[in-house]
Amino acid sequence: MAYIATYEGKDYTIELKKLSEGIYEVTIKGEDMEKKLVLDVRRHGCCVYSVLCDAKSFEVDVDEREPHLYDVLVEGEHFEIKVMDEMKKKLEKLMGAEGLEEGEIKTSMPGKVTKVFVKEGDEVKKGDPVVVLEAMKMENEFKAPKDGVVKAVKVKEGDTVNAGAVLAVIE
Amino acid sequence: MAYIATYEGKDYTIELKKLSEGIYEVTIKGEDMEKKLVLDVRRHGCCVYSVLCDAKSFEVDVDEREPHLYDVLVEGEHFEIKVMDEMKKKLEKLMGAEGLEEGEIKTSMPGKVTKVFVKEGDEVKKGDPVVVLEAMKMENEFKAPKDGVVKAVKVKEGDTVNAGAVLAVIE
Amino acid sequence: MFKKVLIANRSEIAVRIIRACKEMGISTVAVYSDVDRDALHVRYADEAYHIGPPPARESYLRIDKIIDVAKKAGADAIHPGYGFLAENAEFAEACEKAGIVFIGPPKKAIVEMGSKTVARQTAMKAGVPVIPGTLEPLSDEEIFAKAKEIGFPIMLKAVAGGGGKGMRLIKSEDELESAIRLARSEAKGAFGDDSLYIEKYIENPRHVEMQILVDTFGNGIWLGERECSIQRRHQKVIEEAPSVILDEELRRKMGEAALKVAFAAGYYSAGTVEFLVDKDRNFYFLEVNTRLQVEHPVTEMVTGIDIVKEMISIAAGSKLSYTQDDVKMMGASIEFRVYAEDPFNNFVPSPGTITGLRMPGGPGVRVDAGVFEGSVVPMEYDPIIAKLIVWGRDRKEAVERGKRALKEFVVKGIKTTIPFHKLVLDHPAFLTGEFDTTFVDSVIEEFKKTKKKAGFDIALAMAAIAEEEKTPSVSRVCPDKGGLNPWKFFGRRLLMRSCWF
Amino acid sequence: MFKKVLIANRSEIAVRIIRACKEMGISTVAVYSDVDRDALHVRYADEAYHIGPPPARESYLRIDKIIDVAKKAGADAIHPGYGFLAENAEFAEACEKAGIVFIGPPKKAIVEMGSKTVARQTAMKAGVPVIPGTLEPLSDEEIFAKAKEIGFPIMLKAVAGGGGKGMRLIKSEDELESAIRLARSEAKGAFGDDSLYIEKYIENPRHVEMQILVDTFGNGIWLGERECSIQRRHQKVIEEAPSVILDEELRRKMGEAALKVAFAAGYYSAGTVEFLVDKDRNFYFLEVNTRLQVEHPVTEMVTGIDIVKEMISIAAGSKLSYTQDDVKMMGASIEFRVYAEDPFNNFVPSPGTITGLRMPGGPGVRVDAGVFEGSVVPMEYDPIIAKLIVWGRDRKEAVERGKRALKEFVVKGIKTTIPFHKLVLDHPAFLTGEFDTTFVDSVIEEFKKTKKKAGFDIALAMAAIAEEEKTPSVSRVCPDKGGLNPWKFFGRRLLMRSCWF
Repeated sequence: MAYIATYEGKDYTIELKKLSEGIYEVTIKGEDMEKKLVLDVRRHGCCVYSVLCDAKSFEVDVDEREPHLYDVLVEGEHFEIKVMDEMKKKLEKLMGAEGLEEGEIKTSMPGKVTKVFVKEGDEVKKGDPVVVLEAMKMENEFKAPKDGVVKAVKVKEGDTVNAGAVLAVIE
Repeated sequence: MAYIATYEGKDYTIELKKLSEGIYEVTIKGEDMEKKLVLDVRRHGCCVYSVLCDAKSFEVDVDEREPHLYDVLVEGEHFEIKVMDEMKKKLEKLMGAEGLEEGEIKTSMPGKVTKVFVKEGDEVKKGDPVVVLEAMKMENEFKAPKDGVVKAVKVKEGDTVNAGAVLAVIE
Repeated sequence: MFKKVLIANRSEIAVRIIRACKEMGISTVAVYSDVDRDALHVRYADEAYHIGPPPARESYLRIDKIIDVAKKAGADAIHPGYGFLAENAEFAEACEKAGIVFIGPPKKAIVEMGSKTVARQTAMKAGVPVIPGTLEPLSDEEIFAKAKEIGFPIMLKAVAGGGGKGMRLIKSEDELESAIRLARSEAKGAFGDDSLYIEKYIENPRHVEMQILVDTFGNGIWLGERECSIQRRHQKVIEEAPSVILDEELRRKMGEAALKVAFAAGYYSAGTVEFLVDKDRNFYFLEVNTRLQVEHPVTEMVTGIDIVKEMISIAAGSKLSYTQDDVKMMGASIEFRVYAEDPFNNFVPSPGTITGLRMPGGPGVRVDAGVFEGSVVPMEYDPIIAKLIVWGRDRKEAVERGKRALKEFVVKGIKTTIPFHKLVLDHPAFLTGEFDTTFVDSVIEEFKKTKKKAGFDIALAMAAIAEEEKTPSVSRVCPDKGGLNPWKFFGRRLLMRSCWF
Repeated sequence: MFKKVLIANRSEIAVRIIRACKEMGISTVAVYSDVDRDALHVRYADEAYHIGPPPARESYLRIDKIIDVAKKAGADAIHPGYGFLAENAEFAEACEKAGIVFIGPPKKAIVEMGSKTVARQTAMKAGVPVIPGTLEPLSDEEIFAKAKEIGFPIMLKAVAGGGGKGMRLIKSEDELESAIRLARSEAKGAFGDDSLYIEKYIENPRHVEMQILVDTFGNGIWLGERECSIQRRHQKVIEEAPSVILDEELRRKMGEAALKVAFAAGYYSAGTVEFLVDKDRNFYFLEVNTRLQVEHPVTEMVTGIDIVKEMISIAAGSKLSYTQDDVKMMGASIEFRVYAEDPFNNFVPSPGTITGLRMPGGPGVRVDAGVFEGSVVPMEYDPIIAKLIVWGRDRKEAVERGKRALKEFVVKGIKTTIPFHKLVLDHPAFLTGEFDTTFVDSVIEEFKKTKKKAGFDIALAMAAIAEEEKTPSVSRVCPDKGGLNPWKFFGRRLLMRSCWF
């Protein structure tokens, strides 16, 4: 089957042909690369693979963090790769991918909300403090990304939030 | 629920009462013991448990080797325990447990059959060599457990057998 | 010797102390907060008691609760580890009142060494060099007089200061007058207090710390130095022993100076005396850390002395089991702190579940871990989850071994500093030992510039293969769900991702 | 130095050698048989090549195939590990012919030291004591003469003998005549050959081996001794350094004797010289093992010298990087071999799948493993799956650390010798060092008598709880099977055993 893999904004077309159990012929095509590999792939426990490619041996961890989004660790080098089969990818494009809403303040770390500086309707200037999050004894201050009005505050003091959560929206 | 646990031929009646998530009241009754314990049980990954009992902390591995047969490792001490609920146990008793057929020659190790000394119908004396099994560079000779006639030879040279396999039957 | 020791801590250091106790035949008592019921230290200890909700001030910092547990469990001593209550004199006192031995220095030494001023005075009285200058507020006239006395360059500092505010480097006398005026005004504005003091300016200083062990009979030994030059957010990430800038002679002098301070302070237990060393290899006393340090293992690796065990023995009233002559430093050791942090995103915390964990092994490798596969790293505490310590015959071998071991070390599900450490070891400046406080940033910057990573083609291919393996088109391979053997079933699941959907 | 080394071995020793190469910046090539495609050494190496079916004679012993792979991969050297081709002179020769360096001693030394007779003669020529006696067949008259020469007690042995047959202890001359008659007749019956020879009888002998390193420039060092007194089926299970019966003086004498033999044999590389030591601490040369030994790590732990790296350097034509003065023995080390065997069932092999694996960590602990969780231990090869090596400041600390580490070491799915090692360490005879060859059996016997094991009540309770957790009555807890995150799903499965049915 053919897949589209996306790494750091670039797309690569990957065709897989299963030659026998665990043996794949892989064709990779992208703007900056064109390659054909034959891989001998063995899975060891959860999500560690022993991969032989032209007798080179690789220890590869492949973990699906979210649907279609993979954390791949090859001999200690980390790659974050999104993979979809061609059909799904086309469909997704047609439907328009869900992007970061402009003005959203998102956290990349989980934590506890220790301070909220604004309420809905407040006017803020770019750089004004909006929310302070604490995790592992470290405080992180989130600032307004632009001048505007606070459209929504999604957290209150004492809340615990996950990584990726939207804290507030500035319009 | 009540269970019958068997360890080295002795039966123990074990009653479990779940007080809350992960907290069990356990009553054990047997010929040589009578005990009531309250356990705080947490499972960590596959089959390792952190158990607190009256503030004592135990690292316990519980692995089901065969249905109802558990390998239990408590702080490095190994126990092989068979557990069934009372009903099943009674049923099993009624039906008669499947035992070792007299005259069966069984192997407790897996291995490769390197020699078979007998064929069906042969007369053998107690102690006569019957089969040689090899594993990990070690040869094990299996002998006739009694005088008799070879009723069946279940393996041939070159066969690979699992632990527990019957090699031959002497009658 | 003690029969039972309570460890008033968590994570790797609690596990470390439990291991020492086990090897000494001492029973161990763990304490845990709500989020730590599943922590490794609870599993490893002989007993474990719940002490409260996740926030440290409601659990690991609750002196009353911890003393209660110790009494209930019949512990005859408490080891505080590092952090939390380790340098809390009130806690040491509470232990004493409860008739429980505090495994650490005497209360008086904690208090006195906890005060910068008293520690400095103690060192001076003991004849140990301190950075020339004052700690007390000075008038303008006094500043002029003192500056001439200690010689330029000097640093002008705000008494109430911190974070560099109100701090000024003065190279000659003619700069002094206006600098004083500006610094006072800045300090006033920032802290509401315009008091200033001065200190000799040390050019290109290196922080070097000396490990000591002192018993209650007046015997003391020094165990050599550690250097901890790589920090992020003023917290250490890599430490090593020995320091590249010390030789036998200077090491002995600093070791003896460290002991002088300790004896003058009435100190016993394990302790660390921090020094600044200038470019001419003059050393100046800075402060005493009255606790077991995170980085104690590098000293253990080069001396073979188990610092935790000695600390426990000293508290139990035993004499030191080594003399200074027994202490031989051999080879080199480096410690890498594995933090639950994202090194490529400003080291922001990365708590969460460890979904995969493979630890390195083989020669010269030690791992002090506080987690296991499946562990949840809570957001409430310090981000340290493990320490990798390597030993080599010399620094070069330790570095090569570190690279090898870091490659074997895999933590999945959360971000860690492991990839950062690899970059550091590959950096030429680390190998020569010539790095400064901007090093961490420059390593990360350089990495971000060099995009090309090895194994990219394999990564792309494997992501696609993983995606293919889970597609329902091959789900026919898992008809047998009736098996009873959990492992078999488990194994099958793992091997047939296709069944996950 | 070499650019690429092929490791003609498997399991833990292949992993050990790969680690050494990685730390030296050398690329590694693994070879594997059908059943070893999933082995750890394949994953760790930079390259891996298939060399045949499971039986060793069709894969790991195939000189032609291994040389072919080395050529194809462009390896400039081959490390044979131990076992397999390690002491095969033909293999050393094949390497030479192919222009590939054999990482080991010269072919001539392998051949000569492989012969008991030549080795003995070499030692005698070098002035190193051997057990007085002969190896050649003697006439009755010669036996009488020789016996008087070396003095009673003597051992009368069959030249064709083995397994104790035809062997007789003679305490005085008057027993000799009838003993010769009986021994000849027994030997004739057993082996069809009545040739006899005699040897001095050594009372309560101890086997002690000396590690040496010799380079191609004529430099040699000894690295101290190892003792391997605990064996099952004449194979070592526990080894330690130093030996309790040696002192500095005897160690130096034996070390120098070992080097004399090596120089006389034109030996270079790492090697081990075996001695018998009698109760009066006289030592006698026995033989030379011309390879890296399984138990080399205990010497590495007490000296800090990486024997594998030195061995590689010597083969690459480098000079030894240590002199005898650099060699300092510090503390004590014990190695525990983890075999896939059932110690409570006559040590029968226990190949199979490792369903669970937790390895020990912390101070003074080294694990050299050849397996991972999920590994299949094949039935075709040696049962060694890992080695646990501990270090302590003295034997007592090493023993206590060993107990602690063995408790942390969990291998599930197959039987291992781990519980056996624990019994040994708890046995008073091991602690005093006074044990003989019957020790293993007596440890197991004693264990079988003392039925009462701690934690039995917990074990019963947990077995019942596990049984309850899997019963369908609680299966309502797993409605959510639609999740996409494999880990989450995986975690949920693990936590809710009830869903397994």
